[in-house]
Amino acid sequence: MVAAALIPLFPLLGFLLISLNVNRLQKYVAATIACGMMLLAFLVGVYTFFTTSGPVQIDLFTWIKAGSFESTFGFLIDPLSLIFILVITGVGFLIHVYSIGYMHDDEGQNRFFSYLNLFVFFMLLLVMGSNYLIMFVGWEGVGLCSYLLIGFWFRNQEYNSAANKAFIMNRIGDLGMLIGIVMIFMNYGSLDYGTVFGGNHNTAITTTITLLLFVGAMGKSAQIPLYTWLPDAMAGPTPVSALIHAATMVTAGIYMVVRNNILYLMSPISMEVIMIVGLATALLAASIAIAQNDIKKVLAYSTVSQLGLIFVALGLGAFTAGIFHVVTHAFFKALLFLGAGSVIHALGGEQNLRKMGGLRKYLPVTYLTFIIGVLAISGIPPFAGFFSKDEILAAAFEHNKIVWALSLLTSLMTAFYMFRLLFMTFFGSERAGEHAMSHIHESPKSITVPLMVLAALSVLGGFLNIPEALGGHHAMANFLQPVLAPVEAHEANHSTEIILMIVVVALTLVVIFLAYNMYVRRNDTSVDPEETTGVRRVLTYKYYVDELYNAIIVKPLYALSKVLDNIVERLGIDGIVNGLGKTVVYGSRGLRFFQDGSIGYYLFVMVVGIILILGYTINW
Amino acid sequence: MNTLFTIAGVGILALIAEIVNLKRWLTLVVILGLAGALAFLPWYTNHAESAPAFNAMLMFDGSAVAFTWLIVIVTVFWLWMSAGYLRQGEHQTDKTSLVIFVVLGAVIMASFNNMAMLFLGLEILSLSLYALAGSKKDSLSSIESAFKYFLMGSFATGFLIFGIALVYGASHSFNLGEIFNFVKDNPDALPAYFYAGVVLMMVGLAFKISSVPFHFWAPDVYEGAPTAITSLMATVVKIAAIAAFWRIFGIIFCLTASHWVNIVYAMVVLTLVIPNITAIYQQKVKRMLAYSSVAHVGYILLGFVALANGNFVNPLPIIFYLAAYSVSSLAAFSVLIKVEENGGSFSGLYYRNKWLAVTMIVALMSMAGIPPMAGFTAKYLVFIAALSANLVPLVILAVITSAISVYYYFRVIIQMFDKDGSVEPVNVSWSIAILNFIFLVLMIVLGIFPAFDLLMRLIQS
Amino acid sequence: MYITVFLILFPMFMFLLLVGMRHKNPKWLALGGAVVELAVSIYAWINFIPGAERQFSIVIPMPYSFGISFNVGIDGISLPLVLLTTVLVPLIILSSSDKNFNRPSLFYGLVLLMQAALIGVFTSFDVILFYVFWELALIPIYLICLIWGREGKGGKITIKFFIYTLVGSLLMLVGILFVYMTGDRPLGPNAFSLNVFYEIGQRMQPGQQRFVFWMIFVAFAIKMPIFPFHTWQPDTYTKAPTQGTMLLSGIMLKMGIYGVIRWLIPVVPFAVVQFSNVALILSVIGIVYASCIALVQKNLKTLVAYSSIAHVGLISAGVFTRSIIGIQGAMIQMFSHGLVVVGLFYLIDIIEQKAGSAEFKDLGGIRNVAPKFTTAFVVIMLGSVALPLTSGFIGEFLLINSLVQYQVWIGAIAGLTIILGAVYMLVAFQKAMSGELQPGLASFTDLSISEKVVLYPVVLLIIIIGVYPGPLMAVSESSVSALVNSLPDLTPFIRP
Amino acid sequence: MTLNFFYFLSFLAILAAVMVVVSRNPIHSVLYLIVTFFCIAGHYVLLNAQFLAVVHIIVYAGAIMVLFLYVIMLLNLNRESEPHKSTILKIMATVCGGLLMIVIIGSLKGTEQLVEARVATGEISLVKNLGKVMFSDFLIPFEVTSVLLLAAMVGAVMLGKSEHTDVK
Amino acid sequence: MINSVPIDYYLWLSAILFSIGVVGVLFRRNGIIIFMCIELMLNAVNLLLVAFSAYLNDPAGQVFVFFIMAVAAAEVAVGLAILVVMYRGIRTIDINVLNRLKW
Repeated sequence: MVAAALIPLFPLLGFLLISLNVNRLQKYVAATIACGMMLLAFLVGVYTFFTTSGPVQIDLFTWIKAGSFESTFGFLIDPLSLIFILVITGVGFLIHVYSIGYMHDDEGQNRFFSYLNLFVFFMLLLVMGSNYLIMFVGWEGVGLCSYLLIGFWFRNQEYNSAANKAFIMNRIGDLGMLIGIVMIFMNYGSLDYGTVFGGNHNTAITTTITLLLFVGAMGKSAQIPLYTWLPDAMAGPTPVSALIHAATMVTAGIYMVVRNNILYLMSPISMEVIMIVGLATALLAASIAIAQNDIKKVLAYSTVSQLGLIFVALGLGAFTAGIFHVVTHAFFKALLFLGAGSVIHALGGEQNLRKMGGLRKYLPVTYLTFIIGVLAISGIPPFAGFFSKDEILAAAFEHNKIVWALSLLTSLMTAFYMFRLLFMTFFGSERAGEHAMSHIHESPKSITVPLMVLAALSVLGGFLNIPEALGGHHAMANFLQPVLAPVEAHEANHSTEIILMIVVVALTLVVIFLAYNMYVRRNDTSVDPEETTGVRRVLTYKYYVDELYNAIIVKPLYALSKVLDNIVERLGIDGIVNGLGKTVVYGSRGLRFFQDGSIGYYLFVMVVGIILILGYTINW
Repeated sequence: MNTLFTIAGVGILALIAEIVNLKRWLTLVVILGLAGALAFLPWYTNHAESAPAFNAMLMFDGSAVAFTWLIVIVTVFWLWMSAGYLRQGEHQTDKTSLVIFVVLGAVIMASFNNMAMLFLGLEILSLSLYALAGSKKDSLSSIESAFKYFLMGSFATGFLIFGIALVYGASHSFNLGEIFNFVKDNPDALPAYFYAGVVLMMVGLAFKISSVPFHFWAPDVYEGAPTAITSLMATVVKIAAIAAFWRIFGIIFCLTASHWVNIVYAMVVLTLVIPNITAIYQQKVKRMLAYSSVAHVGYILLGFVALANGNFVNPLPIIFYLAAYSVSSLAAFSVLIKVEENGGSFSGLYYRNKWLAVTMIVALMSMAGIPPMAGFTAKYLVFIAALSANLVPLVILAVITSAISVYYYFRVIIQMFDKDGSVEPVNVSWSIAILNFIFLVLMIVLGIFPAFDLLMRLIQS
Repeated sequence: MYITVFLILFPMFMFLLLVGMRHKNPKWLALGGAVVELAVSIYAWINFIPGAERQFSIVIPMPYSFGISFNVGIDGISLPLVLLTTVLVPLIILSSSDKNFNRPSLFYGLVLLMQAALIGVFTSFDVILFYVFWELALIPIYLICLIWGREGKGGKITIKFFIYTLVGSLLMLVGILFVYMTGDRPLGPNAFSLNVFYEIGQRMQPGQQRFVFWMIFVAFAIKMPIFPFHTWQPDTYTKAPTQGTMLLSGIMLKMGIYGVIRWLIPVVPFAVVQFSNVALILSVIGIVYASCIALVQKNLKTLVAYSSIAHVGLISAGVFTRSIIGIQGAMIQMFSHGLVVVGLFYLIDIIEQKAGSAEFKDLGGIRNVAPKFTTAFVVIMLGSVALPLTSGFIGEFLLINSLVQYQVWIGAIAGLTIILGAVYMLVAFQKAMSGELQPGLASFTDLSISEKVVLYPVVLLIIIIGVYPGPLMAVSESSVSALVNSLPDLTPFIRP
Repeated sequence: MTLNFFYFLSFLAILAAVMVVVSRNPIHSVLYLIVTFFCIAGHYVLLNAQFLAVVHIIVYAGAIMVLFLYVIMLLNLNRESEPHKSTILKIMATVCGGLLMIVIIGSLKGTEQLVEARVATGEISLVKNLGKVMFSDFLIPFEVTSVLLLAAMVGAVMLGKSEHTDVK
Repeated sequence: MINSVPIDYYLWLSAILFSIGVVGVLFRRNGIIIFMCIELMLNAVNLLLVAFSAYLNDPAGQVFVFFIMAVAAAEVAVGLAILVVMYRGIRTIDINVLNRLKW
């Protein structure tokens, strides 16, 4: 079972090998090392999956010990972590392979692979850690890698700013999480999952803890109010967007909530908060996505929206549905990003949808796989997204009709903007510039093969957890059983569920038709975003949230800092200190004039002194 | 007692040297003579041995012996240091003998047991000093300082003897022991003019120790007098004045302390604050050292107040402070003299003569009270004494002013490392180099191994 | 038992050797001395038996001095700091290997004298001895700043630094003597020893304790420095020669924290309980305040200087929680901060040398030409922002942990350091290192061998301690617990 | 009778003393001071200290004041050329002196009980008695006085001897 | 004979003379007259001592007066020497001219 400890070791090894020899390694060697390590990790993961029965804890060494605080560096292998291990290493491997082609011409390729490997290492730590602190290590580590990779092309200061933004927003979440972790330690005396889950729970404290932990999740999984970094994070190379900002890292928040499902179930308030935040994020992001023209931004907002939807599921207690959607989302969103990357690659870096169109005949493989991805995310049966999304909607329907309605709305908007994306990219007139069109070509094998594999997964992924209504056995739910708290299962009856499915699919098809009508038939792409008005303008400018944050947080912070620096520090504190010094010096300047060199004056002062002294004495 | 005669004899010998042409070896002879005088001085005394002598005119008790040791040793160092000054000009023998008379007066002031001896000792010391201050006759500053010193000194003497007269009138005696007994026997029936006499004596002595507000002469006189004489005033004279002050107020009038201690408080506060602050703006090192010398009186008086207040009759902190201050001060002045001989600018001294600069740095740090130099240990003892008398606010004030003092001391250090300064090297004779090295060692050794116990045994009172 | 004596006296001997004689190569002689010192300290670490006992201790009563003795030893609280000193000093000497100071023997002599004084501070178990070393440490650093600093004539900033810290330490002297005077004033060889001092202090009346607390606290607060006693620091750091800045920030400010742990909390526990909220709040204000100011600095050096204030604020806040976790966190964070800040200042020094300036307006895009330099910068920066698996995280986690346990809100505000720290460091990195290469920086070369020799050990240590802090933490564990457990039971005073 | 004589002498002494201070011509001051000294000598006689009175006149009037006169003449200072201090300073000086007088006189209280304790006879002032005290009890001070005078002489000679160098 | 004059009278007289001396010192700028005023102060003290000596019937007071006289003579010798040297240097004995040394 110790073999499981090797899983994170391989990417770490890869990272070290590449980074220590970053200038010496040939490009293909570095790529081979990186991909090879990922493959090895994946294989060990698969091996572990099939050989493990029940949770296994592997303690490596005592990491931090201070007084009553003790934290081991150890791993916990259980169904939940196994699912994530497989997704991370599996999808990760594919994206590594994809990167070989994608980053082939980049001078920083070796560096890129080392970062990717490092990322996988931290991500594995996150999901495999046997206690909160190790999770936190991974949690911050993936943030670091995300930072490094967003700012990968460091010559562009905008990208660097995006990287900073990502790291800092994540850190805001991390602070909440850190305090949550400390409070866990305070109340349970340990950070070990087992001890904590089996400890004495107090609703009020648990609520605080879970909310604080959720703050961390808000940052990492890009939920309101900390979501704005994710669209900006698209500054990184596309494989990064696929791996980190769609498939794996951003789902860390979901992993964390599911991992702590026992605590969350203790606290209805936290569950409610999660659901509301998730729902709001889902709607907000989906609506923004409709009006975006950057292919990666659309996908980014889509990711935010989907994550929101998953949080709705978690907030409703449908943990399995959440995990299920995470898995399928990893497949199809990775597919979509990689497809988008392929398009961008083909067009020589163009990301603007308004400069695409009609690409299906030039990029057939990309086109086909992309369609699969779009269908999957839109929830068209039998693609993966259908099953997972359906399960969330079913849970919502059961909980609250309004939640269901809003989730459904999100889902429909998803279908709309995804098809908008599809249509604007591959259909209609060819709007790309001549220069781009002259170079256009289908991507190399290393890019298309991962696309195809992911497409296959997007088609088949849904069958992991077919609902009973459709004659399935909830395979994943059963698998996750040991991790989840026992919940009273009061499922809606199957007929209702099937009716709901039909309604959803039908509405989705209507929306797709609408999109087709708008973007293929009417070719509604000519509106310059600068000329938009009303709601559309608000959507194009993302509800002005960035501007709002800038106005209420960033600018005041800098203004305050300037005031502190220039006024409080210089004039105030240092002014007082220097003022004291100056007073003494001026005092000296003044006092020395008492020593004016004249004997008469000296004698005079002496006599006055004597008079005072004598006067004082005789009055005694 | 034989010490006194020996010192007087050495003084007269110095005069005779003019006649017998002994000038070349004069300084050496005088130093040997003083060493001989020390031979007559007991290593330490206890109460039984410290009986008054010569019809109770003198008493070499513990503190007197300690002060005398200090005075003579400091003088020996001073002579070593100032051989050059003494040899200058035409009056080598005169100056030497006057210096010896100063020492004689100082020793009398440390060991008197009768007001007449105090008065005479003080006057011998003062008159010789007046003349010495003006000994550089071609310099107007020197003459001005001599005149200022003389005029103000005699004025202050008037108050001192007025005080002595009043005390005599009240206590019927000039003898310290009798006065002490008189005070002890009539604790409640002392007439008002007795107290007036006490404070007038205090005024007279406060002038000599240059405590604020009777310090005005000090900076001017110190600046104007020949540097070697300035260092004599800052060390030997200061020790003698403090010794006399201690003898009068620490021993004889200590029972009436409640009547005058508040005045000393006020003097301590003023003496800590005013010279320390005034020194900051000084441009001349010599004048700065003058203010610093006045400022140090504040710390010494702080120790004095603490002792008087705490009924703690051991002048150890004061003696140690004086020793530490004298060594540091002599070291600083010895460097100053060399610098004055070489253009008078301290800038870049470190690059011109490393050891001279190092001596100066250590001396200044010692005066600033930075461990592990002697000055720190001295301040430490004073603060301990003051704290044991619950003088916490005064100690805090002293601490703050000594931090202020760092500013002006370190300005000199900064100047010595000035890279743009003069580059002309400063040459130092072997004898002065050895002396400086001894100072250096003393300043550090006194800081690290202060030999408190030894001094304690010496004092034993 | 002679190890401690050796550790203190050997650098002094080297100082005399360097200053007193002529040498062709004072740099290497000094380095040799520092390496010997490092080896001896590691030998001490190996022979150190984990536990609260004082080891390698020796008590020599000073002849003829009231109960002051040369009482030194090493316990769990001293050892990490001794190690920090002995590790950093060779690195600091190495970091100057490309420089040609005038009067090198004096320079390196003073560095070693400083080392002796610092080790003396960390190993003294006699309060007067402690004080003497405390002040002694000030002299060499003052001279270093004065003679080799960047300040023009007058040395105003250096003297401000000196007087500011001196005021503090003199007040501490008053406090120390006050404690001594309230005791029985024995004259034996242990009159000023640590245990006696604790005993007297803990028996004092609350009013007396309050007085002593403020007297001593101010000294440590200035040295650390805690807001609002910090204004000497940024100026001094900017004007001192880089090696001086390293000594100041890397080791010297640990004296203040060490002082609080060893010479304040156990001495006046009641007053500490009473005022720890004040101290904590000042520290926490300092964290936010200094971080904010760091945010708008236009110069890398002042930025790092302010960041140092913020980090130290966190450490002192943790110490004032008086919990094992807080103090242990402080111990490890002191070590880590020493490494990080020395690394950062060295990086800035390299930038200044190669780019001629550390102003952001003159920098940018260094990454393009100096990848190794960038890597070192990134790792050290991550250590500074306390990323897990760097040494900074261990300390900051424990410190925030202790603070949250003390008071959630204080912990939360102190925790802002992990956000604000990231903000200013990343922005600084972005401005200085990323972007297009500034035209003036085309000649910026990557790390030379001599630079690697300094930076790589720092980088490695940051990571090694971050991954496996166990051995280092085990050193101080039992001493810290013994110290915390020896405090009188003050539960009724906590959180009234 | 004695009292009246006392009043007369006192009045004369004070008047002459005031004149010392206010006379413009230094010579006049010297002469007034001599008058004062004579009055004081008269007081000594009243106090039965005849020997002292004689010595006083010899030393002060005969030696010291002559020295003063000699110097004034030597330096040719017998002009009324002294630029006087400003009036305000003079007033302040007088006020200060007055205040000083008040505090001193104010402090001279409580003499009665001490003085009445002894019976005063004139014998102590006889040369014989004074000589006994001087050469027994006060022998050392007497000897030391010789050193004092020697020192004064050396000092005065050193200062007075011209070195044939120009004063800078 | 002497008892017919209360001792207080002598004390007051000497206090008055002393104060006049002090006033003179503060009043005048002429060095030599200031010096004379100091002599006046010393004489006031002498008077005080003699009075005490007479009323206490103790010869020590009078002996002390001898010493004061000796000191006064010595002081005059040194003082006048300084005065002469000073006059040689600055051609005046006005004390207000003496302020090279200040601040």
